Amino acid sequence: MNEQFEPVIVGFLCNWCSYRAADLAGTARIKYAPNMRTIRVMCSGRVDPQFVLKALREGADGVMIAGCHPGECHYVEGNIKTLRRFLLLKKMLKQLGVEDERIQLVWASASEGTILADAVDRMTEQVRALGPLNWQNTVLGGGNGQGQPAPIENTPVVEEV
Amino acid sequence: MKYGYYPGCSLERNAIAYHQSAMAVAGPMGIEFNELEDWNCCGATEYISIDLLPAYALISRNLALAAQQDLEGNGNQLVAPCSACFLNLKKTDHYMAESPELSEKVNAALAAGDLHYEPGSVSVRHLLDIVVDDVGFNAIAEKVTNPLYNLRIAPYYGCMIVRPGNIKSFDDQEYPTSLDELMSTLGAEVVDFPLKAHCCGGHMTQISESVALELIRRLLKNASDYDADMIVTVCPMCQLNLDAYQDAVNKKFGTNYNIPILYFTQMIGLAFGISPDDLGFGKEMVDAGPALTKIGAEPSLKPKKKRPSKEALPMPSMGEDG
Amino acid sequence: MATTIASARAPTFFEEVVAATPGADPHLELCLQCGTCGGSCPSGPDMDHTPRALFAMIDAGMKDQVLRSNTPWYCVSCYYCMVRCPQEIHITDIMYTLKRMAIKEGLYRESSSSDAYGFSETFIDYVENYGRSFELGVATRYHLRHHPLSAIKMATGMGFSMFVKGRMDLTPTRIKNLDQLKAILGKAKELGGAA
Amino acid sequence: MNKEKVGVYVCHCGTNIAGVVDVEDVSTWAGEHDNVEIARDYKFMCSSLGQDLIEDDIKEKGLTRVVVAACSPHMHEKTFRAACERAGLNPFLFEMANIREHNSWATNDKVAATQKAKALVNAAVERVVHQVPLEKLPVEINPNTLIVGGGIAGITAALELADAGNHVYLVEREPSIGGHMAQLDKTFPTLDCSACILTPKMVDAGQHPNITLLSYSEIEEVDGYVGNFTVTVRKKARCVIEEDCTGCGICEEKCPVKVVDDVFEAGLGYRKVIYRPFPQAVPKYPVIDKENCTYFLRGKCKACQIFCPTEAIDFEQEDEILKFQVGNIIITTGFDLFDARRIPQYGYGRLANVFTSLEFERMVNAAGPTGGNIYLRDGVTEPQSVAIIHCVGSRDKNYNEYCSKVCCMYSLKFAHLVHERLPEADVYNFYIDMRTPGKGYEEFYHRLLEEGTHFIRGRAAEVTDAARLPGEEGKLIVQAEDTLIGKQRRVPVDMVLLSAGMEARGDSKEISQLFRMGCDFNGFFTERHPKLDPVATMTEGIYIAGACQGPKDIPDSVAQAAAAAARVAGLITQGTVMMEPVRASINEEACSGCRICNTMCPYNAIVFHEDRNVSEVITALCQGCGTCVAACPSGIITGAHFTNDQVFSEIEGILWDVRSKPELVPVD
Repeated sequence: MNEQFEPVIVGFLCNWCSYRAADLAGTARIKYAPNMRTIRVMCSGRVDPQFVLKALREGADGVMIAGCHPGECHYVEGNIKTLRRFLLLKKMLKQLGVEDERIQLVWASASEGTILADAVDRMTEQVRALGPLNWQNTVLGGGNGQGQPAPIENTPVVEEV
Repeated sequence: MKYGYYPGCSLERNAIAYHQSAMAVAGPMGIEFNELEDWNCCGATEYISIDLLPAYALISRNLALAAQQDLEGNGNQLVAPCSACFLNLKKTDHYMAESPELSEKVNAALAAGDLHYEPGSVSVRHLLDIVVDDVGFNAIAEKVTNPLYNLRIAPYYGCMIVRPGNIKSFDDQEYPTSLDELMSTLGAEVVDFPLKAHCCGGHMTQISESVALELIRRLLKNASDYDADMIVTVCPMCQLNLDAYQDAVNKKFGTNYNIPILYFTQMIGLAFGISPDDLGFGKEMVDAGPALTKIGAEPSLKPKKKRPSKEALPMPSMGEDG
Repeated sequence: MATTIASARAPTFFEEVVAATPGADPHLELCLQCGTCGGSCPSGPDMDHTPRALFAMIDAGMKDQVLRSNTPWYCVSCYYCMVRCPQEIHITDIMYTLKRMAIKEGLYRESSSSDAYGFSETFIDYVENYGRSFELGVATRYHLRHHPLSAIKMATGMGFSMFVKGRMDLTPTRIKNLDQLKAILGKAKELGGAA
Repeated sequence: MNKEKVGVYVCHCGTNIAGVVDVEDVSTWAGEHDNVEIARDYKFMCSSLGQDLIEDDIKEKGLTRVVVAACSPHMHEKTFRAACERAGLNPFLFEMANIREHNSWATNDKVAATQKAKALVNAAVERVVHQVPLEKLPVEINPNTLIVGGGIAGITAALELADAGNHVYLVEREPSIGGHMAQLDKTFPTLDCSACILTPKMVDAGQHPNITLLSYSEIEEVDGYVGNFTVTVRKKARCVIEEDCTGCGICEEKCPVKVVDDVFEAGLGYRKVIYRPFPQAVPKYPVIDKENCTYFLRGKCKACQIFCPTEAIDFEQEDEILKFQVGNIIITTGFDLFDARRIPQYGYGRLANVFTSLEFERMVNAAGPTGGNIYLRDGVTEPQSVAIIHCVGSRDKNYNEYCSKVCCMYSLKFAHLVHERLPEADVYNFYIDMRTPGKGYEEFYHRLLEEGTHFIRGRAAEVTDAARLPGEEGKLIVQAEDTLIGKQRRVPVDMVLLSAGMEARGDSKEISQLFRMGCDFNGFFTERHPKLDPVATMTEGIYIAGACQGPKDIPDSVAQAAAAAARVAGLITQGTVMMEPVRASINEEACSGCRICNTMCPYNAIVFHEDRNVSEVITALCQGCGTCVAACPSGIITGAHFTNDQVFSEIEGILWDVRSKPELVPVD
């Protein structure tokens, strides 16, 4: 491709709604940015904040978490838990200097291929505009290499109180 | 309650009765109006038909002034008694908010007059809206000293007050009821007026009289079919068309309608016991005098529906739903 | 790919209309041709094409016929069509757009109610020069220009009694800061073009 | 970790994948991965030859893991797992990379697609080496079935299952089964009488030895999972002792209080306060409507009790709570009619002679309030002209955007019935588009054309009593644009029928929560797959049929009901289902007893042992969502097949080309 920056986005899609939405987008031959690489989880509720941090640290420029619409969760309310967790994670990453657009939460039901495709396009553009995320410098400051990023262990705990 | 007040051109003259009565009843209802300093015409339905940007600029000058002059703590609420002005102001504010591009251009124009308007910073309300929603029926009922018993009123909203349809309205956009309720609060007998939100012909009286007179005829006919003693309006244009052209309608269609057309504020004033002279009575072309003489003692037996025959099928219940 | 094609060709009449209509998307493309607008319109019977038909014609690119149509000029801006449209199309706004386009293209005269333009013109003339409208002036001047007979009728008949009732001014009122208004309108015209 | 032998198979899927992704490049590239024993690309991996390829490699090359890069796992995961199993490899040591739906079909950019394919394949390889053998969990299927809703769909499903020898609990909210179909007169397009074809089925359902009919009852609670649901039902007090009641109807006769029947008679008729909705009601026992009963309001009357020959009236009777076990559930809760009051311009409720479709169904029904005569609201006058307005509340973004599917046909039926009963009357149908797809449906439309119905193509704009022109006085005027003429028309008529659309039940959201199944924006329940699995839901063991899934006519509802019953019967005959072993488990040694996971679990599958101060997952109840796994602060809950190290290595793998610090120690 040309020399414009192509961000890499990791997408955690829930097995029941958004992964199928992506399947549908494909089946309907909807064309969208090839920048998102999908990882299937049973429920968006399974997305441990550590997954997101891991992805960002391993070189992803953004992470998308996608699940069923609130009220439509295959596991009753896993997506609600995701939402709470997501908001906290966002706050934390902001403090670490990671822009909001780099982690996004999307609701897409199994019939909403277009919604998911649009979301991927939109996010790709936004992240492209932000440029590459250099975890070492942005978050760990000066890339001193070692050291776990920020107190991730307690994020889930915070969420419950 | 304090509000900014945008009378609009009509209320200065042809709808002077509307202005007078509005001012007369404001006090008793605990309303304080602060007229917008150096307001200009809203362009009615004319300007927008010819040139878009100037039309929006013309209207938004008023909005900008309102935002700027919010000294008396009006909470940036701008009240317009004229439905056309109300709609123009409301729509402009809404569309500017909806389309940043439009807002940008309009503000570029306003800048030429050292003005700026931030969409959404002024909330535009119709006079009827604040009377029924802010003052409220209970407060009004308390003030009623001379109930309008025995007077059959056709409440006429006209079109613009509850439109354009893509913007939230304070009353039902198809079949509003707030004026009905207000009139019965005043003790009047309210006609379920089918054409209550239909058009009075607007500027058609000027452009194509035949079209306009037909629209006016429909309203007058419907009102008289329902034995209304009078039609009560909330808009100067409606009042003008139904009142001033009633004669022309009668000539054209060989009818002899004689239905006074009054403003809702005049009726409120009357029920509050304010002297008709202070309410602009007498300015109407079709004399309201005879109709007003009908006002009398409380009807002994309420005009309740006569029991349906035993064959009759039940009517659907009209609960508060939908 | 599709985009490159789109940008290559000139905008269709349909696209022009949509672009010239203020606010967010007027949804013109959503028309189902159900006729709710034509059925609701108070002056529908007098229109040479119903709004619905007009929309089909716009889509068909029949620019001339559409801009010659009297339909927009008979629109009384009651917005009933807009309230009822099952596809939430901004019908009345589109009518305004068509009027403006007809004027720009000089086609309004062909439509059977070109007077509408004359009235609007006279009306805004006063607004531009005084900041307020002036019924007597508008009426007489407009009627003298467009139907002299009714002008006399006006002055003697209804107009006169209006005057007697103190419901008509003999002189227009002028706003204080007229220069400001003129500057604003001047700038707006110069910026021109629909938003 | 000792080196695994992974086999990677990249599918061309004809040109579906190979047309965009450089499959050869991907497979050769994959071959260089140090855990990969063999990497191949092949035209159609799902073909038997493709599967043989895998099986042979497993046997000959001793593969310990398999990765297939092809379509979506929802398409062929089963297929390839089976292949592995046949070759003696545990199916959970297989992983699929979706390079078709998520890649080759989603872009035209070959370079990017190939790059993405590599990432997805690499992710699968990295992941699969961490996967462990798992065994599917066998679950016993309780042979009993719960069916919720006793309309035509529910009755059909119940009879299908019962006749096959399975026990069914049929729960109905109203005092009688029958649903909307019982209210109808004729059914389109064949015009056979609704009651004639429905009531025999109702009776069968009522008397069937295998059907426990719980009418006037509602579901309170549902626990458990496929094969083992525990259902709690509230059987509302009828105030009638069923054992003693003979259904003679004397109580109904003697009851002095009459109220408008908004349910069965759609508000057009009256019923007593102790009543059966209609004579052929099943069960035959009446109920007392406590809100309106004089005894319950003022403590006296008791007429019914006094006259009851079998002393079956019991004012003190109380609601019963029943609990029972079922293996599967079929939801057939039906629809609500769109409330025409919401469209003021049609005047329903304001203009006496505007009727809804359901009111008209009752009117033309020989057993209805007018004995089958078509009368105006005064109950005596026959209309000379009738307007039928289509799409009321349907195909309108202000109300429901969808088409209700049945209205065109029943509007035609109405037109026919008017012609039949009032040959002199004029009938006008105002429609946007005439939609008559279905066996014999279009022919029925043609028949109505022959019968002389006036069809006006234009959505009615308003119905008014405001006469404008001569001939309109005292009439209802329907104003519309006749779009075929392009002119506005005003049609004066005596009666207006509003063909109101179908809406999801007002409480469908609650129902979907109760049964933990999806419910779309409009409130209709979501099927597992819109085309290939229309009666199953995303929740194992819960099926849907009839109008609760979307607007539907009788034949469609019946077909769906039978399909759902067949699916359930299948499971019952199997006796057990194998459940995915994707389950959570807690390492009790490491558990700190913080109990956070307890609150997380939507299935209450995690119990806390006070004594040992540890939490434990009840495998049978766990559905494997993994929410607890993600929430565990000490990370000691394992989500089988989605363990942290599996996902972490998948992440590393998927980012192979951009990994900032490859040597970074993985967190876990």
